[in-house]
Amino acid sequence: MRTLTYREALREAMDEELARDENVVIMGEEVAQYNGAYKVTQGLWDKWGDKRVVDTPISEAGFIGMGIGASMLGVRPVMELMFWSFHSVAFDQLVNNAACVRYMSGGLCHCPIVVRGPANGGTNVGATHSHIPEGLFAAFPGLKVCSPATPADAKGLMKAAIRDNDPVYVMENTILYGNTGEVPDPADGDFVIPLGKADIKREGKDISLIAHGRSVLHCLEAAETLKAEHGIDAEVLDLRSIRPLDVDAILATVAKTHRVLLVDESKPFGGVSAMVSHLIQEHAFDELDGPIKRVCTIDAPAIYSKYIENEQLPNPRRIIEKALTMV
Amino acid sequence: MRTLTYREALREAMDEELARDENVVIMGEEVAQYNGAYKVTQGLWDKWGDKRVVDTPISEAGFIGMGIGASMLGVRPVMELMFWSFHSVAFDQLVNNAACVRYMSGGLCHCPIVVRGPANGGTNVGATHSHIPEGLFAAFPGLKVCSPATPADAKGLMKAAIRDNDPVYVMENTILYGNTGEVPDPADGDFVIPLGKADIKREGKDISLIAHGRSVLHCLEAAETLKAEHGIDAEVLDLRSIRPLDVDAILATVAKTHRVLLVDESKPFGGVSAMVSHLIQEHAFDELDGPIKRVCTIDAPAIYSKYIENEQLPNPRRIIEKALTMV
Amino acid sequence: MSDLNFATSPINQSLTPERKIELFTQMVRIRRFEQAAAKSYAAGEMGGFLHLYIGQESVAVGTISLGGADDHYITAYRDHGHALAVGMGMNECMAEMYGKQTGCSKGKGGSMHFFAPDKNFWGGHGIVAGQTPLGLGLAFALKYQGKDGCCLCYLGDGAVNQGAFHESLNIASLFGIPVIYVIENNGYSMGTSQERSSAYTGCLAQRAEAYAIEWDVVNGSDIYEVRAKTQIAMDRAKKESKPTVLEIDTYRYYGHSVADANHKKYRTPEEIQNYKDNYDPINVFRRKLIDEGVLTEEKSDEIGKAAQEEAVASVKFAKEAPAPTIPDISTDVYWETDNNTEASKIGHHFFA
Amino acid sequence: MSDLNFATSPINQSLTPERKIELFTQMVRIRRFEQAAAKSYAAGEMGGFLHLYIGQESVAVGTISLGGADDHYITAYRDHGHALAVGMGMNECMAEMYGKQTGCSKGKGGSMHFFAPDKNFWGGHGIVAGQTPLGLGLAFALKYQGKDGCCLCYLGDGAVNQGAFHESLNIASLFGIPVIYVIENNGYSMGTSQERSSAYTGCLAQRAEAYAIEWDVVNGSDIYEVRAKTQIAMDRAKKESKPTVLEIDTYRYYGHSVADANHKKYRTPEEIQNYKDNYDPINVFRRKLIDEGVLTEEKSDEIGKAAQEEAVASVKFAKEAPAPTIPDISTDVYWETDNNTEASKIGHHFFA
Ligand SMILES: Cc1ncc(C[n+]2csc(CCOP(=O)(O)OP(=O)(O)O)c2C)c(N)n1
Ligand SMILES: Cc1ncc(C[n+]2csc(CCOP(=O)(O)OP(=O)(O)O)c2C)c(N)n1
Ligand SMILES: [Mg+2]
Ligand SMILES: [Mg+2]
Repeated sequence: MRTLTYREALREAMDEELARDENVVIMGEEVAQYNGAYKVTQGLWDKWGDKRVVDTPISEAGFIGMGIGASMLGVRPVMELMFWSFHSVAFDQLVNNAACVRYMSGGLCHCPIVVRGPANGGTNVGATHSHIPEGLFAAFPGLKVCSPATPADAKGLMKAAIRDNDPVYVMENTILYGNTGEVPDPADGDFVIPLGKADIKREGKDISLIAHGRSVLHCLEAAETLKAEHGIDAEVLDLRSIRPLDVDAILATVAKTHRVLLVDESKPFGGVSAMVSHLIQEHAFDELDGPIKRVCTIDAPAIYSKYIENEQLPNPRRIIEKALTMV
Repeated sequence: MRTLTYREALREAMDEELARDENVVIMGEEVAQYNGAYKVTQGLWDKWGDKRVVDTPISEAGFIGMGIGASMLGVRPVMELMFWSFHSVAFDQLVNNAACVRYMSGGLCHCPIVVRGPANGGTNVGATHSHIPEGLFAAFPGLKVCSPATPADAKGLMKAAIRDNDPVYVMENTILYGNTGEVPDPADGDFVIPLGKADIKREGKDISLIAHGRSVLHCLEAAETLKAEHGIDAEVLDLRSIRPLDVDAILATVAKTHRVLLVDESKPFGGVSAMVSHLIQEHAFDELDGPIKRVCTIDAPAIYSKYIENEQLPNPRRIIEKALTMV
Repeated sequence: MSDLNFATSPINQSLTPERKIELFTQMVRIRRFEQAAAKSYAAGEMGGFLHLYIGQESVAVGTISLGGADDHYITAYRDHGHALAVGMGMNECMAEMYGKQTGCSKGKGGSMHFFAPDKNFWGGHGIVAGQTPLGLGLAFALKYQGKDGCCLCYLGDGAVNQGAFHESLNIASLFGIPVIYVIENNGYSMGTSQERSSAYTGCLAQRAEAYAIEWDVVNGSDIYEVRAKTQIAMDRAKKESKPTVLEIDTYRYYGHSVADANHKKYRTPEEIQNYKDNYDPINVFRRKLIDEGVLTEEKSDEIGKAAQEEAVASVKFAKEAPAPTIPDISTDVYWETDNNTEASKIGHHFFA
Repeated sequence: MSDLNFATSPINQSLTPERKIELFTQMVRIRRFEQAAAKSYAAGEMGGFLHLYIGQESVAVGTISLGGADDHYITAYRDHGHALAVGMGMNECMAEMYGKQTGCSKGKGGSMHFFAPDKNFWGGHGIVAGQTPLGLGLAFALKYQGKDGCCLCYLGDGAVNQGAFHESLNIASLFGIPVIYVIENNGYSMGTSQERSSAYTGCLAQRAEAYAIEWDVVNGSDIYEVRAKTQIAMDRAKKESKPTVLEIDTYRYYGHSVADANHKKYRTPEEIQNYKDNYDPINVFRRKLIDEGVLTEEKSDEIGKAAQEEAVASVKFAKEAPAPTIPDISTDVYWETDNNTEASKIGHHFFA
């Protein structure tokens, strides 16, 4: 199969959906003429022109709200936040207008909007630029959230997100943009990965490592070491989609391994992992051989120093150390 | 002991701190001349004047940010959000500037600011005005969050919050403002309740009901019925402070009753309760006789209809029903 | 206030007597509807807030009277006037305030959240100025889809101090978006007068100037003026694809919401009385129509009576309507689950 | 650009030759410091972003040169110039970019987050315009505490389109806050020219007008003009407790950040060269000082060489400095826990 980078996979998804539906419009800061701060939208403005690929001023509340308003009339905006961290200046639009307008209207409106961009630490850009808001937004009923870890998932989930008739927030990762992976050829048919379906990225029987986004890759790396050096056979479940959430897949892996380590780039108070932990103990209490553990980002604002930021984040070493305390 | 309303208790706390420290300044929409949308600041402008009690325009990002900036120079703003729900338009200031500026400066700054206001459902004001953001803000290291349930706690925690040298977000409740309770007389000494100390509001041995804010009162009411009608002796632990969190008190009640029902006005994905659930199963796994359960707000934006909103929220009936499935 | 006679401007001269009566009737209906709602609210029959539009009727009726098939509307929480002006029925509106299943938003939105997308009305929004980027987006969509329409986006005098409004102005001008921001300046944001909430030189609309946006100030007590000046803005939106900011001076007789008992403290009873006596948009229009020979005192009374009866009937309708049930809490969250699509069957959308 | 000779304005005439040399030296030091940083960055020795101030040195140096004991400063992420201008040392700044313990923010903030409260410098802020309400607050505090000072709050030309800035303008005017917003207009926000990001008539500072705030446009290539016009604003702040918006026209030679490889696509090389040749603030000032007989070519070269050596030494200092350790991650989160107070011992402040 052909390989693409994660970045190219996202771009291909947008390009295909631009072709498929004339209501799809790409918007955001520097997405058009500059080709995107991280080059995800490279070439799309050249190909699709001013109408379909639109540069916006630095006014996230204004332009995200504009996208939400346009979506109520059937436009399907795919909006880039240069960093998902900039949600902080558009929060009202993101959690009130997008999430609640359908409900408050008794179902008379809906908002087929996608908001996308990178949401990760690890690039030494400091506390305000390194928020990990998957859990934050998944907490709002009315919103959907996904977080792909591989190029194929990036393409498939992005296409599902654009076609979805509810607001979907796609959390990408600057560190993954350059990663390569196999992605089905468009010639072989439309490639869409539905929201709400987790994916076992590695089979195992001794312990379940449950994660999403870049943490999945850390889990896979840790699993190799656990196997090679400790004979521990870890299963790695990639949630992919946070809301809807594949609770069945979570419970299935727990029933298989009886030990759970959640890996979550979020800060420890809350995050996706606190919710998954609660769900597991509630619905699979008797399946657990011991407490559910987590590896999260160390509980402080994101540190800048490149010498230490990777230690603040989940990483294979921290995952292995924690796993070894459990089996 | 004398009794005060929750509203009066908050006001007395602010009044005493205005007297104690000339850097304390009350700010917010309608807090001065109008005496506060919910009359919490009634009379303070008359008594303290324009300098100490300041009306602001409807510009939450602007005035909250202004308060944070002023706090870096030693002013101690106590800022009202007319509803905590309006955090959405000031989110950047609340989670980046207040929470991170100390860290990003390597400890050179700090922000002794209090942001306060009601954070609750139950008053038929619809989805955008009924957010319950305790868990949301507690997720940000650098912030502190508390949520008093009684007049005495309201006064004591507010005074602690104002004296604290870190940003403290006090989550009040419009429905509690009129409740009365005993509050120590100022003549008997300075009454401060430290952040980070939970309070057993009712002793029991069969099940622990853990809650904060108005849910504590629902738990107490449910506990009476559980006792009277079912002979179940429920302990009610009021967290009071969400961050810092009294983990020891939580683990102690679990060790006593071995059964835990968390009651949280938050939406079910996340919230304070998901975190408390994770902490309990992690640190008291062997103490649990069964899964930790929760009663949260039913998972949808807040409904307006007064016929049904109380059913969406935690209430004594829902608590009792859930508790009965557990013992 | 201006001395020009806007009755003679073409857009008003083109009004038939029947249409004039219709506009008058709409204003009267809004007032009677809200008076009935205020009574129900006082009787404890409604929850939440009740923000009355009484005194401002000419703004919604005058502006919306100009709208065509592709013109759209969005406003803040003080939304009853706009709702009736776009053609929503009293029954569904009253039932909404009563929190009933047959309310326009099924009892989920309440007084602040009336919606009728089929009538191009997109709410009813509770966060001050939160609707201003949405209005921009509605107009963006019209332009994107090549429709010959514009969006009228209403906001209050206090709302101009929210950042989202300014971000919207810049984008509207930069992108050439056919949106008209209508500042309904009733002089107060809750208990705060314009002087205490806003820094300005001449007026609030002037903030548009530095964004290269045209603006105007309108005497809201004269529906003819409202129509004449709004028409200019709508022409600009449709023919030039350019935004406008209109500041329409108006007044609310009641408190910020019905719960606002302070409202005679932050303004004098004389001020209120003066407006009622001299600038009430319904009275002003009635007098004009009588002078024009279009309306008689008797006809006016009849209209008032009919509106009153319609309002009373809507209260009855609302009272008798069924309340939502617990399962209703969980619908209208996601389009996909409501429509039972394939996508809705994958994964858990809801949690407990 | 203006023809007036600002060298003769009183605030500049009062400058001693030594002080003039000092200002010149500061500008040169900023440039050399950043050139050294750019080299280290290119060598992969730093993480994150690096936003160079080169081309804009007159703004920070000129404005801050006017500051007294109670004047305070806050800016965005392009903060190296302001940091050195307030008197921070190259070592602590370079070490910060290297992510070292001896950095001004202990390696926790990086290039975007230099702080020196002891020198009245409050950062270094990464969220576009997020610092504008903070600057308002600093100035609020000065007024509240009766200090004879003001706050200079810097922002970019792209930042004027963030709502928080407009909210700040309104409050500043309404409350009479001694804040001066300095728009450092370098013509671009990342790859977007002023024309593509902002709607305006004459200039960006004009947005102040509708808030009844005084404003002015300043030729940033002339440090005398920067000082003369900023002094007027500072006098207004201190004597009248009124805000000002100054738009200082300037230019950045490098890309938005060093990682911005596109920067010759969104503007022509000729445009960059023209600025360097004709408007470079260091060259312009050097020529003036030479004409004035205050500076010689040799002295100028000496200053450049000394600055260069200082910068090189700071790189050495930074490289040799210790990196933070894992326990360092958990300090500087809460004042109370850092100071081991009673309050810090109650409850869990941190989670795992
Ligand atoms: C962001 C936000 N802040 C505060 C409020 C509370 N609030 C609701 S209406 C209002 C006053 C608004 O005044 P104005 O814009 O003049 O509109 P009017 O009520 O006069 O129609 C306030 C402060 C809110 N709903 N949203
Ligand atoms: C809220 C927010 N949106 C976007 C960004 C990304 N960003 C950083 S700087 C910048 C351009 C700012 O341009 P300008 O204000 O002109 O300042 P300059 O870089 O020219 O100094 C952008 C888009 C950000 N940091 N914060
Ligand atoms: Mg008003
Ligand atoms: Mg710029």
